[in-house]
Amino acid sequence: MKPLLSYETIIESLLFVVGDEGMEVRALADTLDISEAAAREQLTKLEMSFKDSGRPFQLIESAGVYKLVTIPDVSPYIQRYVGTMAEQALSRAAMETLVIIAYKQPVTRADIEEVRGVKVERVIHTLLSKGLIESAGRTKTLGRAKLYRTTEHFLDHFGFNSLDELPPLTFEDELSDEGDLFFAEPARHSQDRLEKD
Amino acid sequence: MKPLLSYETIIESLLFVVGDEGMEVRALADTLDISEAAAREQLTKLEMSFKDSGRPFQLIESAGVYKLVTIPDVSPYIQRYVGTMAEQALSRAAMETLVIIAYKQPVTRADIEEVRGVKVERVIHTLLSKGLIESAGRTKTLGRAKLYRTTEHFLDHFGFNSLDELPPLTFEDELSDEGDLFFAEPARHSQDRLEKD
Amino acid sequence: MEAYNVKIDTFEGPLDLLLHLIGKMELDIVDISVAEVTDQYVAFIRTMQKFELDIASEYLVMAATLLQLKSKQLLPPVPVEEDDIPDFSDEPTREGLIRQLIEYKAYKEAVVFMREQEEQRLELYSRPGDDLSRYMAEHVQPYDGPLNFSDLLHAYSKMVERKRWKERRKKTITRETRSLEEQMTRLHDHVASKQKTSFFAFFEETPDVSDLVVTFMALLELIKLRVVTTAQVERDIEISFIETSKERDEAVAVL
Repeated sequence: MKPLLSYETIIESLLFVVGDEGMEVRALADTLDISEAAAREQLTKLEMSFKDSGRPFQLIESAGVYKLVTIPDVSPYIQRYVGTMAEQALSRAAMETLVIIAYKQPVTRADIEEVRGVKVERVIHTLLSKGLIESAGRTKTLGRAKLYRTTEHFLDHFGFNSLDELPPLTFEDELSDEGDLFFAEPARHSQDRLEKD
Repeated sequence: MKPLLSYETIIESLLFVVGDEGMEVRALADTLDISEAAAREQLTKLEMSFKDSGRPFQLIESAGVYKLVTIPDVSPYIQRYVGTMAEQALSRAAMETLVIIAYKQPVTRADIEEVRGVKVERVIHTLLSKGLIESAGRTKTLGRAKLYRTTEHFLDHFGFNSLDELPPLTFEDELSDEGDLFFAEPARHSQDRLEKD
Repeated sequence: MEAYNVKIDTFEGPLDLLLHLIGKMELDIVDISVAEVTDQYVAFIRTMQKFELDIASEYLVMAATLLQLKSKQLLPPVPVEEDDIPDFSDEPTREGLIRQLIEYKAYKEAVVFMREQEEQRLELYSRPGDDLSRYMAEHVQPYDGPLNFSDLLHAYSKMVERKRWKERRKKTITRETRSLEEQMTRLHDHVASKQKTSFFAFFEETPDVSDLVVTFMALLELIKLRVVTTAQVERDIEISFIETSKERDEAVAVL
């Protein structure tokens, strides 16, 4: 006869097989035929038992999806085994662009370019390819520019549970909006003169 | 590195991370800086401790490669879990395969296997049965391999009007890498041609 | 002019460069002198050009904008009739530039925070999920699940990452052939514990060529140091430990 398996054991094995795809509480509850609240409770119990028994795992939650991951203590060994992991980190350009999208979403390419002062077409493709952003329709205004927003993978990449966890932006001394007191008109021609100097 | 972690703990986390690919004893020995004999001994110890503590895992070895897998007792639960998910999610394998077909179509099974590095017969069957791909004749070359392409239903489901709307796939370091990224540009010319015909 | 040893690709665009220059001048963004900032910026760009570095057009556009702002500041306003004033809302202004810098700086600070978050998250490893299709029942019905296309792309990008891991790991492993010193230590300990053994018995698995070479060299060193003696036995070498031999550390230290 088969030995009885505890919820904890079953949950651990399920989290193991789904790996980085993670598991929704709802699906877990359905599988075990218990309520979502009870499923959450079991997840907490499992997490505690990892801690108590000194096992190298922990649970993380992102956008309602639970994943089993290793604890930071073992990461030096994992890195040693697989080689450097630097490649997984986003490039500076990708990071800047992604952060702007995260805060301003939904946002057009032109909006991002205005903030960064550089073209971002290629970076946007990279972020789309990595599933970190997705398109979110088009603006209603003339031109009907494409809009972008972040995805759930964005949350997971940074270990957030929801967008609410982004800290507010801090702006250095807000400018008074009195407009431009200095110049009635820009002197276009002077630029040519300077360049001849 | 923290010396407080036991070999067992480290090995368990490494076996977890490598997943289906498994781990060679030699690589493990190198990572832990112990002899291969000692590494084997630790693996045996780990296996014993799974049994003793009633945890749902076991080690399997094949040609010097060790893999961590779930014990048969939990498979009814995995089956049940997959059952609750069947309507909703595609497996990771199915998703990867679908992306490859979407961008490389029409494509043979061998082409896909080359990119993914594993057999895809089963996954193709799943995608066919879900109406996401369909067969697209056979290659003209020797062997006359079956070709696959995505369906109208695929476009509908993901909200595209045509294949031209798929975002271009780019990865930042594609140039420096081996040629696994065949698609800086999606190969949709054949499709265009078909549509004009 | 100051010698710049920062390359232009250190910066994520003209605003980043401007912030850097303003920081170096120890100015508050809101108090910047357009003339001074412009001089610094233009000087930087010229230096980069002297080094024959490719400068992205965005940097040059910013230079032109700054020069325009500076010249506006130097020239008295030209009196014009109301009706002649075209719409200058797109023209650069000092305030506009400052506002842009303030906004950009706020995002740059957010990037620092996000980078920390990313680093912490990257320390936590998951595993690729198992292929669960063998558990699936046969369905023949159109797929109607909740997946987005971004989910597919994400899965694919994970696969690319995994392949790169694998490649890298292969390279790392082959590169890490043991050093002569390490192998001397291992061989010393091995023979010392067995007293008598053979060359091929030392290997637990079939050695590759570089393993063989390094181990053989280690053996020669140990013979030279009178730690071991050897004798040819058919196609193997018998190795015997010499009781009065040097300690391990001493032996290796001669290298």
